[in-house]
Amino acid sequence: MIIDDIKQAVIEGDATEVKKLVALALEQQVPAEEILKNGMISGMGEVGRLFEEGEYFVPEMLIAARAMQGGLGILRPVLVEQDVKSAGKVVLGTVKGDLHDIGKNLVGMMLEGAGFQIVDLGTDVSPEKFIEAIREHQPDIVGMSALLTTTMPNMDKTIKAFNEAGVRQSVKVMVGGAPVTKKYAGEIGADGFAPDANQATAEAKKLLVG
Amino acid sequence: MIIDDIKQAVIEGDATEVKKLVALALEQQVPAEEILKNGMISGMGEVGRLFEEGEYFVPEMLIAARAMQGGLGILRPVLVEQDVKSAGKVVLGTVKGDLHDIGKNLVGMMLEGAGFQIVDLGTDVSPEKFIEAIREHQPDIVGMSALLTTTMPNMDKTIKAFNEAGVRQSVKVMVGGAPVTKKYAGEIGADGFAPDANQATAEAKKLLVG
Amino acid sequence: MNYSSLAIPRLSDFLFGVCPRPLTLKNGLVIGGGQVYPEINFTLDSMIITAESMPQVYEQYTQMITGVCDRAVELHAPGLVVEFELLPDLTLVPEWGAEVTKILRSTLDETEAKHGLKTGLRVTPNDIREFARPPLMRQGRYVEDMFRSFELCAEAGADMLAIESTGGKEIHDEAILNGDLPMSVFALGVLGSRDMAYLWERITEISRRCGVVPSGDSACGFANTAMVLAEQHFIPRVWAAVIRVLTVARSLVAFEHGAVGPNKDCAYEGPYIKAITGYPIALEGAEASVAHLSPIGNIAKAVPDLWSNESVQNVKLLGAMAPTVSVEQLIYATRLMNVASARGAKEAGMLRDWWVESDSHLDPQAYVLRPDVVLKISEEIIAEPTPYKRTRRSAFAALEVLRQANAAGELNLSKMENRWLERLSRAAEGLPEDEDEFIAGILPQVNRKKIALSEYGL
Amino acid sequence: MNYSSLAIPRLSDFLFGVCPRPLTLKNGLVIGGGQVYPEINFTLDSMIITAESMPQVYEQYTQMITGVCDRAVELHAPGLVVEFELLPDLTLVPEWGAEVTKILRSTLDETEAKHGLKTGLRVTPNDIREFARPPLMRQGRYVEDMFRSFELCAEAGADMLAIESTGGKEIHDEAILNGDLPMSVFALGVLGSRDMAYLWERITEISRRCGVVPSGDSACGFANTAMVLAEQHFIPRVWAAVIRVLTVARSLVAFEHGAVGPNKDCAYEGPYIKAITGYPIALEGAEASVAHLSPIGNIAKAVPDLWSNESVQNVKLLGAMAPTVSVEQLIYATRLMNVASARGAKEAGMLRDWWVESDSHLDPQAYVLRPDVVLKISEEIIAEPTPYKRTRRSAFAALEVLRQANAAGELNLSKMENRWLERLSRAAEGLPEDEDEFIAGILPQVNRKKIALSEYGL
Ligand code: B12
Ligand code: B12
Ligand code: SF4
Ligand code: SF4
Ligand SMILES: [Zn+2]
Ligand SMILES: [Zn+2]
Ligand SMILES: [Zn+2]
Repeated sequence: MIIDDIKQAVIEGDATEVKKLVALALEQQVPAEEILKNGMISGMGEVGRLFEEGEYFVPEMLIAARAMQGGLGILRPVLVEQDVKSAGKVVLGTVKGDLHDIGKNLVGMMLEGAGFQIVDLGTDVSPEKFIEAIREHQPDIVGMSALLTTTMPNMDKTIKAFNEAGVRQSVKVMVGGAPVTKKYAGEIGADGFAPDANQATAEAKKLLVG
Repeated sequence: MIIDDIKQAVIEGDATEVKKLVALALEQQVPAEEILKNGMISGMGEVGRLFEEGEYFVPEMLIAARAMQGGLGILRPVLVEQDVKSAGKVVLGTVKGDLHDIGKNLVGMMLEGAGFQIVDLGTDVSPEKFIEAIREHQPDIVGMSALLTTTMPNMDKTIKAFNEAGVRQSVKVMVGGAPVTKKYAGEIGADGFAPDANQATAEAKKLLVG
Repeated sequence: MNYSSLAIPRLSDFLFGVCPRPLTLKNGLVIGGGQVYPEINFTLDSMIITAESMPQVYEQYTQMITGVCDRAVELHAPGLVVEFELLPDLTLVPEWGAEVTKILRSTLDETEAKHGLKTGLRVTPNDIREFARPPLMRQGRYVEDMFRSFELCAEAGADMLAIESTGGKEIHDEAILNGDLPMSVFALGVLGSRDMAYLWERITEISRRCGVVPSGDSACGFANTAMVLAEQHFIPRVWAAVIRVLTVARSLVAFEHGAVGPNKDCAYEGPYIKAITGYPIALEGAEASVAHLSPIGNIAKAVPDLWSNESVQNVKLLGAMAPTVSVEQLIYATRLMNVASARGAKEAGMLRDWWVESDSHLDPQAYVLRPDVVLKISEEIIAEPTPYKRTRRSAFAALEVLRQANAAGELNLSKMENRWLERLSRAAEGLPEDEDEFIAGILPQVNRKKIALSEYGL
Repeated sequence: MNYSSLAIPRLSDFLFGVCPRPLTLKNGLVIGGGQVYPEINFTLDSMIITAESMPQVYEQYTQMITGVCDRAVELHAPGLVVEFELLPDLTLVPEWGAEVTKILRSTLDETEAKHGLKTGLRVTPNDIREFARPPLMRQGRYVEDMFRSFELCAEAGADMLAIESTGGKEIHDEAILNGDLPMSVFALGVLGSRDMAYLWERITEISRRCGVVPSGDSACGFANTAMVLAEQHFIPRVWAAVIRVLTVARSLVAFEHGAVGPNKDCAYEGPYIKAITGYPIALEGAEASVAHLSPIGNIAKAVPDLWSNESVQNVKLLGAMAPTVSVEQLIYATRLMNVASARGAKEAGMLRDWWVESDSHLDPQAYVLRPDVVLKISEEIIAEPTPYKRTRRSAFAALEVLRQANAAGELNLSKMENRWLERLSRAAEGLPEDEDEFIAGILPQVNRKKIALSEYGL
């Protein structure tokens, strides 16, 4: 079946093939939502599994992710037309004073693979910039990353600023990064925490259900 | 002068001599307060100095402390009569669930040497027992010790119980023990903290001034 | 069983990782059979243990054991022993300790099944008898709950049982602070030794019944307390060194009543136990500074069969959670040992001697752990027939060794320490040979409010 | 200065604690002159750095340095180096970093005056140029503040200045994650090397002017990032191993522009630097797992002159505050080294080889740190004249060594790792010899949003 072929092409990271097959599938009237879920996201899910089992590294995942992006480029207009919802929208950023971003980027990549839409604000993101992004993008989740013991407290500050700006209720807040613990996340009133990128995806899904 | 002799006898830990000299001094109409402050407490102060400089160990201090106790036995009735105040009264105890007491005992010994009156509740002391002791002994300070990460939170509980029982305002609370930090002391609303027995004395004095 | 000759008489055979009586766990892991394995121990960070917080307690232990096992696999550890030292509350309610034991067991089993890592689990209930004041050593609910804790933990999956028992300690703390040698001898050679006989009969019986290993005890409540106090300059170092040696006869009693090792990590009297009994021992040093600072961080590496971190709480460090960090450190430490011993006994002996050399001149507490000193004093100790006589002889032997070392410039004792060496020597000379005479002489000085002598058959 | 032959050509001279060009600090402490000293590094626990919190910041550093110095005295350390790595905020406001430097300096001076402990202070401002995006490497306020931080810290009492510079890193992170060897070579052999030349001219100039030592740099932002990612299974270990070797030419540039060591602790390319330049190096391993886990905890001990913990935050552990615990661990580690080398070069060599043996077969990242491999590859590297050519040659040499080790069964690479070894080898073959040709070929693939090429003279 063409859906299975798309899935396989994503797994193999063959962007050209994915694009070709997605176009063909649309021609064949396969619903966009099915192409997305059972083809591409399912492919990325398999990639995630291979990664967890040590069969893939991040470079392989990135190639697969790019292949998926290629397909998405073709699919997106149709998705919007058919009003298919993404798994959710996540605004991501590393907090103020902190330039570490590899962990955050990996989290973003994994979330994207799981069908989330990502708005990446980069590093050294002030509370104001986060608030602006919430107002502009209306995300379901805000994800904050911090790698320094001296910037981690900015997570607390940022959440407090959300409260003051009156945007706290409109989003779930998820935090992570090397010095961050579940306990700390609880103390500052974050909704979610994950120790690594794989669990970040699971946590994000949980947040949107709960 | 006889006061200097008393001081010296305390330093040397000669209990018989201290008792003899204190009795003699009283006969000579030396004010009890002077015997206490310039003789005995000053002697223990010197012992403390020798200890800090590595010239004395605790065994030597204990002998000196016992010599001082001997003198105090004779002096105490007169002190009460003359209404001389002790440096302050301290109720000490190791919190519930915790049996470590060496650190607490050393703190008590040092405080005693500095002229404080000590009521030692022992180990495994529940909030209720602390409250009872406050009501009974009306101390200036309550000192709590904890050596386990899993009993340290009982300091917090005990202070909360003081609040509920309405006795919190009547005492200063000082905490210590291996897992306790100044930061933690601040978080639970204790008034004082010290990392070791020497500094505990300084801290106790500060609490009664401030 | 009464030891009367050394199981390891020759210095050249007194090495890390090997002993005459190695121990084989059910899964085939051999302790003391050639390799030194890490023994990791971890504990809760600040939290209260109650029925309500039990889910978090279990979650914490799950997190710790998972982090530790993952890292051990990652670093290709050839074997791993985990020690679970029950906190008082987990012994007071034996079911809680057993539940944690189950959690640890299942993760260890999974790791072994999935990655082939051979593991062992030592479980150490807390000696809660002290919760009664004065402690009730042989009766009452604390005694019952403590033994129930042993049973439940054995059933829940422990491979080995241990304890850090405290018989006699109720009067020993003061003896330490008073610099009171006869009282220390009484606490260890009379009270502690009698309690050990009582206790270890029972632990061995439970172990047999449940098919687990009765491993060993530790006199840390005596000698490590002294070490920590010496580290803070509260008591003289020579005094702490003497107390260390005074504990040997007492800890040996466990082996005379069924213990078969590995002796406990925090028992720095372990080298003596190994020399005398030939059973394997755990020990700890530099990597255990997370739990207590010490002057014996390297010399402790001379002859262990398991190498431990003592204990670390579950806090986040920059690199990882502290238990994970700790196991990594232990794995590297044991790698070095195992590489050296793989080259041969001569090489292992060289490494041992460098460790010994690096600490032994700097502190009398290190000096009495020198393998040659251990053999010499051990021989003297077992020449005596009873715990009291052995303990008395330990005092003589330790003091003699320290005086000689000092005179020979092998140790550089301060004036203050020298004064104490003399003072303790004089006190030792006053110890009568006859135990009854000794007891009769000391009883009047014993603080009866602190101790129930009848609990020791006195 | 352009290195073209090895300062340490023979394996038997390639040891810990000694080097051809030892460094003597003002107070007489000699680094690389026979002994290995601990280098301790500590940082703040969770807190915000602002003008208001500065009193607490100073208090924290006072507490940390006091704890560390007290413990070093207590354990009779023969010498002690302290590294103060400025956090970004302490560099962004150079006065704050200078104030902390003063605090550290005065406690070190007191300790030296009172106890005779010889100490040294290394101060490492943060490379804050990245706060501009894309980073501005040679202009703007971040550059100015960074250099002012160097000056103020030197005036405030630093003995040595260092940095962990990041030129080229803005595109290297992605290269790591993409497994993109040519891009990594571009970042290190072209961008990073050019930036190092620019930077170290200035650091050396400041150091001369202020009478302090321009010590060294670290490519940790490249290779340690890769190591941490490999540890988490994000990238192949062979790839991280290759990146390690790719950093050598870049870090060497500092020494060609005035640095004289000790090279930074976290620079695991240090052994290469030592072999080539003969200057002393710091390194870190098992005791640095508090800061990052690693597969090279023992082999890193092979040839250091200072032995470090990388960094630990000021949290309370059961034994003491973490910095105090860390310094105790480092002191024990260096005691062993110094005892072995006091016995002779042969003994030091044996200990070195055991450490090497214990890690080198288990991970390609350890394998490329084998002293014999280091000498072999270093020789190849300096046979080339320019940073680009050296970096390119590093790739060939490292891959060749790994292929041979794998073929000989010295390394046991998984199927996945093998696939990557091949893939990287193919990519390396595509690197042209001519630098201009290489640059022309790679520029179209460079993400211009992330990097301002003009800042590198391109
Ligand atoms: C790589 C690295 C760097 C690189 C950063 C590259 C980059 N673009 O990010 C460079 C070299 C630039 C760097 C610089 C510095 N660093 Co740095 N760095 C590291 C290092 C080695 C690894 C971090 C990393 O990328 N890990 C790999 C990723 C995949 O893991 P991760 O970040 O933890 O992310 C995972 C999870 O945490 C989680 N996660 C992360 N974010 C989020 C967010 C959400 C929402 C969720 C759910 C999950 C989640 O998922 C991720 C994937 O599994 C760490 C060491 C360590 N032990 O972590 C030090 C470390 C963080 N750095 C440290 C320091 C001190 C610095 C510097 C100040 C150094 C200096 N003195 O010059 C500067 C500061 C720069 C700045 N202003 O921020 C210290 C921090 C000490 C402290 N006080 O807190 C550390 C701990 C190193 C150490 N041991 O001392 N660093
Ligand atoms: C001696 C000791 C014991 C002795 C206690 C003897 C006694 N009568 O107190 C014995 C053997 C009984 C013992 C038992 C246990 N212990 Co214990 N013990 C220690 C040890 C080695 C030293 C403590 C000590 O006496 N230090 C010397 C004194 C002078 O120092 P200090 O107590 O810190 O006190 C000073 C300051 O803190 C301060 N201070 C103290 N109190 C106060 C109060 C005030 C008001 C102020 C201002 C200052 C202050 O001044 C003091 C003098 O300078 C510590 C190790 C350590 N690193 O601390 C472990 C330690 C505390 N014990 C530990 C454990 C686990 C136990 C047991 C549970 C063991 C077991 N599994 O069986 C049991 C629990 C007993 C119980 N229910 O409480 C752990 C705690 C781990 C954790 N999770 O928190 C530690 C940290 C050991 C370790 N590294 O693992 N222990
Ligand atoms: S002193 Fe140390 S080793 Fe002994 S019981 Fe307490 S914790 Fe265990
Ligand atoms: S990666 Fe480690 S060593 Fe490098 S800059 Fe960051 S903290 Fe310093
Ligand atoms: Zn222990
Ligand atoms: Zn570094
Ligand atoms: Zn460093």
